[in-house]
Amino acid sequence: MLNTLTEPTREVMPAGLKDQYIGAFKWMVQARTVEEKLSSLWRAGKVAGGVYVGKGHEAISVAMGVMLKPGDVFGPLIRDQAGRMAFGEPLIDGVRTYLGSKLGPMRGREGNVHRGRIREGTFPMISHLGSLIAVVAGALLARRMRGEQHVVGATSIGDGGTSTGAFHEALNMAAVERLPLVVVVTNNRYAYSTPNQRQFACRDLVDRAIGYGMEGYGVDGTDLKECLEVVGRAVARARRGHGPQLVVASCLRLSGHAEHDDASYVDPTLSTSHVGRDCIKVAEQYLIDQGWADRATILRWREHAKGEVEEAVVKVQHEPAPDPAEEEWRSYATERFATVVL
Amino acid sequence: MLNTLTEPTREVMPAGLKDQYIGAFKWMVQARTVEEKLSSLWRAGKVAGGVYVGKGHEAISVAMGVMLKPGDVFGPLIRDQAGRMAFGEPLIDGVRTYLGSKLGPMRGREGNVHRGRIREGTFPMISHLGSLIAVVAGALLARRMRGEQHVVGATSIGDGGTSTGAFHEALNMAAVERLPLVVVVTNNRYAYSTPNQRQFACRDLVDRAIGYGMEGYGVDGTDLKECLEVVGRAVARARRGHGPQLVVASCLRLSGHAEHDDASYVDPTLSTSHVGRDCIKVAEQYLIDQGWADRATILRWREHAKGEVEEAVVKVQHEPAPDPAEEEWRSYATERFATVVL
Amino acid sequence: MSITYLEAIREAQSVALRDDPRVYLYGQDIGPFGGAFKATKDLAALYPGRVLDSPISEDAMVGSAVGAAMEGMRPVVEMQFADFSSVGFNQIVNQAATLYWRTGVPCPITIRLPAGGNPGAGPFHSQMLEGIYSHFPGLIVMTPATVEDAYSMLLEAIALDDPVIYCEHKYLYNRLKADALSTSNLPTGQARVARPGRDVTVVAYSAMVHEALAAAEEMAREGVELEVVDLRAVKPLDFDTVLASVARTGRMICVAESWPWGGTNAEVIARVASEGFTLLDAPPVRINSFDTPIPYHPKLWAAHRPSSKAICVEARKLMEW
Amino acid sequence: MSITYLEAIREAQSVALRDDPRVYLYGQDIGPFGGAFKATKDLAALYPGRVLDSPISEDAMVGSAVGAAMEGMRPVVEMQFADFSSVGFNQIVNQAATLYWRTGVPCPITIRLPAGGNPGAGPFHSQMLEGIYSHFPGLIVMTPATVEDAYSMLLEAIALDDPVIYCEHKYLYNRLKADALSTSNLPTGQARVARPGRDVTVVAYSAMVHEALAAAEEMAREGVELEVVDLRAVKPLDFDTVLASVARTGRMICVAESWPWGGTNAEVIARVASEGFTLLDAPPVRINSFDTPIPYHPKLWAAHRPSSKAICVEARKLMEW
Ligand SMILES: Cc1ncc(C[n+]2csc(CCOP(=O)(O)OP(=O)(O)O)c2C)c(N)n1
Ligand SMILES: Cc1ncc(C[n+]2csc(CCOP(=O)(O)OP(=O)(O)O)c2C)c(N)n1
Ligand SMILES: [Mg+2]
Ligand SMILES: [Mg+2]
Repeated sequence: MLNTLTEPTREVMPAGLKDQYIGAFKWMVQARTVEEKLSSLWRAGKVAGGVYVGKGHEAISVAMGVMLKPGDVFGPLIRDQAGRMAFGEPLIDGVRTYLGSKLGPMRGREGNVHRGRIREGTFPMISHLGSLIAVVAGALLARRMRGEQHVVGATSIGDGGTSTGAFHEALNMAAVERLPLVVVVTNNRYAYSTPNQRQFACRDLVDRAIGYGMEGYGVDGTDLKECLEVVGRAVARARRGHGPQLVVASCLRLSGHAEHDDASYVDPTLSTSHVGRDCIKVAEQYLIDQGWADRATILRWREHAKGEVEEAVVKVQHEPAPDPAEEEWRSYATERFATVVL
Repeated sequence: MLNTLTEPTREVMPAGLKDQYIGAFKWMVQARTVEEKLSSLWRAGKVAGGVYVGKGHEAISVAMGVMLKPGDVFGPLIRDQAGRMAFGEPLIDGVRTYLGSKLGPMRGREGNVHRGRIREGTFPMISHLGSLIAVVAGALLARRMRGEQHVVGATSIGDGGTSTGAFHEALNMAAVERLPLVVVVTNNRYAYSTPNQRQFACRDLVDRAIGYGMEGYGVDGTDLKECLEVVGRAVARARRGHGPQLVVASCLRLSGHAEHDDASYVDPTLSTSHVGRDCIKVAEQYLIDQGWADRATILRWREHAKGEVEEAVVKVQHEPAPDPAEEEWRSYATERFATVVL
Repeated sequence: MSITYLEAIREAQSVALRDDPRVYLYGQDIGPFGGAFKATKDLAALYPGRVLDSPISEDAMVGSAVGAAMEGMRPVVEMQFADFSSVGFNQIVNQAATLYWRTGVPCPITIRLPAGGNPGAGPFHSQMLEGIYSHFPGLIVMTPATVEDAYSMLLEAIALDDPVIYCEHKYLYNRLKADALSTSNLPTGQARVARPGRDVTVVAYSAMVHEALAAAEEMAREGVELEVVDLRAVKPLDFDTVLASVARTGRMICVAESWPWGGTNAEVIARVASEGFTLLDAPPVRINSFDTPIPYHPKLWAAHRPSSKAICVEARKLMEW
Repeated sequence: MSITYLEAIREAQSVALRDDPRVYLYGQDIGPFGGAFKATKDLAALYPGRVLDSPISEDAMVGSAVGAAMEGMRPVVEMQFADFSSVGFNQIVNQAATLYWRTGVPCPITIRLPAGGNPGAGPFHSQMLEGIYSHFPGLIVMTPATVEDAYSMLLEAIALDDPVIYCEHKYLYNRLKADALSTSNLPTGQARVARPGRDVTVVAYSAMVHEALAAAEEMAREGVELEVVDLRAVKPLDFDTVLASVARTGRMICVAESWPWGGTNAEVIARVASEGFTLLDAPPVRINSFDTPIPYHPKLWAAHRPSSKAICVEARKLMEW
C-alpha cells in the first residue's frame, strides 16, 4: 500500500504546476463565492430546502476536477462545488438548481447538490450516501467493455459515508474488476454532528485501502499543493491500470452541515488546529510566498468571481420556475408508457 | 494488529488441552456423521430443500462452540453443525429441522440451517448473508446495557459473505461500540462457484481488520489445534474488553455448495494442497501422534456417533409433520393482532 | 401549555426512557445533537448511555436493534429520513418482521420514519413508505395524524411486542399544535371519525387527514358533508369504522400522499368493494400523489401531492354521480 | 423440439447477447457455472467477457448496472433469488427507477428475480415482490406465466429503455414446456385471455395462471366457465382486458401468490371498483397467500399458497351469490 501522507511524490506534477495551481485556486474562490451567495439567498428565504457548502473542502474537491480530463467520469457529492466547476460544470448549473430554475439541468425536479450532466460525465447524486460509487464503477466497467482506454472515474464520499454498506460493496467490486476508479474520502471530522470516534474505530480511514487491495493515500486537505499532487498521482495510476485508488483527505468542515446548522458541536480545539486551517487562506499565502500572485491580483480574482456570481444569480432570478401545468409528469422513457399512470 | 497466522500463541491454551481437543474432535466427528446421513436422506428424496454441509469447516466451527461459554451468544451460519453442537445445540435439532418435524425448534416453519434457540444463545440465521452479524452485535450491546460483564458473541461468515454491505456495517459498528464480538470468516476459497479472485482483491481477508480497528488473526482452518488456540485467544481477548476480533480461517469446502452441487469447478490443485486437507483426518493423526487416542478408540467414537445419529433420525422420522389445519398462521406476538390478517 | 406534533414525539420517547429501563434510542445524530429534527432534544443528557449516535449504517442499526430486542430490550431506531430506510430494508422486512413467526420470540422494536413531503425536500427526503412496509407480514405500521396520536401511538409502539414502523409526518412537525397530551387514547387497530358527515366518507391518514378536514370545511359551505375517517394505523387496518361510515354515506374518497400503484388506498378500496359490496352508491375514488418521484420545486411539489382542492373536486363529482 | 420456461430465459439472454453488443450479464455464479438455476448455462463461454460473476454485493450489482446503462449499455442483473433483491433495494427503487425522471437519461437495465415458492424453499427463497416494486414510479414489472412470455418478455425487457423487474417463477422453471418459442408476441402492457369463459373472470399472473387454468378445467366439469386473464405484467397493468372480461362475466376473482395487504390483487380490485363500478354483479374476491412468511415445510407451504382448489371454492360461492 502506498501512503504518501508524509512525503507526497512529484511524479505527476507537470512543469506547469504554477498555472495548474492558480487555475485551481480560482475555482476554489469561485466555489466559495457562489456558496456564500447561495447561503445568503437561503437566509433571505429565497432557496427552498437546504444549502450545503464545501467550505474547507475546496482544495481536495478542486483537485479532482483539475486532475480529471474531459471524457472522464466524475461523481461529486455534497461539498464538491469547486471540483464540479473545475471539471466543467457551468457556474450557473448550481445557481439554477438551488433556485429551482426550469432551465437548470434538473428542471426544478431535483435541487441543490442533486445535479449533474451525465452526457458531460458529471453524475448526479441521489441522497443515499455511498450509492453513487457503484454507479461510477459501473460506468467505468461499461467504458472498458466498449474498449475505451485510459478513462478514469473519480467520486467523493465523506467520513460518515464510509460506514455505509454501499461504500464497501462498491470499493470491493471496483477492486475485483480492477477499475480505474479514484475514491476520495474527505474526512472533515464530522458527519453532520457525529464525530469520527462515533463513526469508525480505525486509526485512519486510509487503513481501509489494504482490505480492498487498493492503493491508498492520505493527504492534507488544507494544502492545495498536496491535494493536487496526491489526487494527481492517484488519477494517473488509475489511468495507467493500477486499479482503484483510495485517497483520504484530512480537513475540517468550516460550516454547519447545512445553512440551518450552527455547528456548535464542533470541538473548538479542532478549529484552531492544523486541520482547521482554511484551505483557501493557506493557498493564498502559498501563492504569495511563491511570488505567483500578489494580494492585489488575488483581490481582482475575487472581485471577478463575485461579478460572475452576481451576474448568474440575477440572470437565474429572472428565469421561469417549472409550471405544473406544463410538466409532463413522466417516469418512463418508453414512449408508449409515457402517459400510462399505472 | 495482531496476526498470529505464523506463530499461534499459547496464551489461552488451558492445561486441559488434551481433553478439550478430544472433546472438540468428537463433535467434529458427530457433525460429519450427521451431515453425511442428512445428505443420504436428501439423495433418497427424504429432505425438502437443500442440505448444506460443513465438510472441511469442522475444525474452525467447533473451535467457536468449544471456546464460547454458556451465557455467551453464538450466531452460526451455513456450515456450523460442529460449532452448534459444541455450543450446546442438541443433535436432534438439526435432524428435526431438516426433516421438518413439528417438534423441532423451528416447527417446520423454517428448514435446514435456518435454526436456533434464542433463549439458549444460538441465534437462527435468515438467508441473507451478513445480516446476522449486526443482530449478534445488538445482543451484545443489550447485554452491556443491562450491565452483564464478560459476555462474548461469536458469529460465522464466509469469504463470499464478506462482500455484503451488512458485513461492513456490522463490523464497523461493533468496533465503534467496542463490543465483545468475534467474527470468524471461513475462507473456503469459494462462494458457491465463485472463487476468491472474483470475490475480493486483497492479499488476505485478515487485512480487513485494521480498517475496522479490530484485532485480526489468520488461522489454518485444517488444523484443529491452531483453530482452538486462535479462536480461544480471540474469544478471551474479546471477553477481556479488547473489542471485536476478526479471525480468518483458511480451508477448502470439501463438498458442493449444497448436495445438488458436484463442485466440479473446484481447482484440483487446491484440493491436493495444504488447504485441501481434511481437518478431521489431520486431527485424527494428531491424536495418534500425541498418543491421546489410538485408531481403535477413534473408531469407537465414530461408531458411537453413528449410533446417536441413527437413533435421532429414526426417532424424528416417526415424529409428526406440522399440520396446516392446526398451524396458527400468526405473524404477530401481540395477542389482539393474532387473528387480524390484515 | 401548547405542544407540537414534534414535541409530542420527543415527549413520548422521554416518557418511555423514564418508565422502562429496556428502552434505548439509536440513530444518526440523535445523541448530544438531539437529532436532525430535534426529536430527541436533551434526551442523551437526561438518560446517559441510552440515546446513542449511530454510524451511517441503517442495515446495522436495524439489525442490532433486532438483536437487542431478542435480549429483551425495546430499541427505538430513528431513521434520519424515512427514505433512508431503503438501505435498512432487508433487516426490517426479513429479520425483524419474521422473527416472532420463525422463533416465537417477540421483536419489540420501533422504527421511526420521518416521512412525507415538504416544499423543497425533493425525491429522497419526502417519501411515504407505509404501503411498502404494510405488505410484509409481521410489521405494524402507524401513521399518526394528530399531536395526541403522535404521542400515545409512539408510546404504544414502544410497548407493543411487535416491530412497529412509526411513520411521523415531517409536514406536521411544527405546524400541528395541541393544548395537552392525552394520557388515554384509542389503541392501534381502531380508526377514528375525525369529523362526522352525512354525504361522503373521506378515508385518510397522516398529513392527508388535514387536507380532508380542510376539504370538509369548504364543502360544508356548499352544503355537502364529508365524513373524515382517520385510519391512524394502516396495518392493521380498522375496517369496521370505514365500513360503518360508508354504510352511512354510500360514497367514498380515499386520500393518500403515497404513490398510486397499490398502497393503502388500493387496500381500502379493495376491501370495501369486497366486504361492503352493496354499500357504495357511487364508484370509490382514489386520490394519490402522481406516479413520479416527488419533485423538489415547491410549485411542482404542491401539484404532485393531493390537496384539499382535489378532494373537493372529487366530492362534487361524487355528489352529482 | 421442446423447451422449458427456464431454457426460454436462457435462450432469450443468449439471443440478446448475440444481437446487441450493449448487453452484458452480471450476477453471482452466472459465469462458468451457469447460474444457480443454470439460466446462463454456457453463455460465459459463448460471449467471453460479457457474462460476469459478481461478488455477493446486490447493492453494487444494481448500482453498477445503472452506471453502465448511463453509458449506453443494457445490463441484465441476475439476483440469485428474488428475496435477495431486498439488499439491492435502494439502488433499484431510488437510483434506477428515478434516473430518467431526474435526468432525461434512460436506464435500460433488466433485473431478473427468480421468484415464488417451491416446496422446502422457506421464507427467504420464495418471495413474490412484484407488488413492492410496482409501487415505485419508473419501474416496469413483468410476471411471465408461459414459456413464450418468459422468452419474448425477457427480450422485450432488455430492449426497453426503462428499468424492468423481471419476475421469473422458479416453480415454472422445469415444470412448463412448450414446443417452440414465439418469435412475435404480445407487447408488455397487454394482458391475455388465457382461457375464455362466460361466468367468472379470474385475474392471475405468473404461476397462479396455471392454478386458475386448473380451476377452470375443474369448474368446467360442473358447468361453470371461468375466464382466465393472464396479466403478464403488473406494472403497467392492462386494464382494458380486465374490464372487458368483467363486463362479460360480472364476477371477478383475483389470485396472487404474494401477501394479502396491498399488492396486485388490491390494485386490480380497486381499479375495477372505480372504473368498472357497474360491471360487477357480485363482490370481487381476493385470493392471496396467508399473511405470514412462507413456510419451509411442503405441507405448510401448500396450504399457505393459493391453489386451484381455493379458486374453485370461491367460484362456487360466487355462482351462488
Ligand atoms: C444512507 C443515508 N443515511 C443518512 C443520510 C442523511 N445524511 C445526509 S448527509 C449526512 C452526514 C454525512 O456526513 P459525511 O459523510 O461525513 O459527509 P460531510 O457532510 O461531512 O461532507 C447524513 C447522515 C443519507 N444521506 N444517506
Ligand atoms: C445477500 C445474499 N445474496 C446471495 C445469497 C445466495 N447465497 C447463499 S450461500 C451463497 C454463497 C456463500 O459463500 P460464502 O459466503 O463463501 O460461504 P460458504 O458457502 O463458502 O461457506 C450465496 C451466494 C444469499 N444467501 N444472501
Ligand atoms: Mg464528514
Ligand atoms: Mg466460501
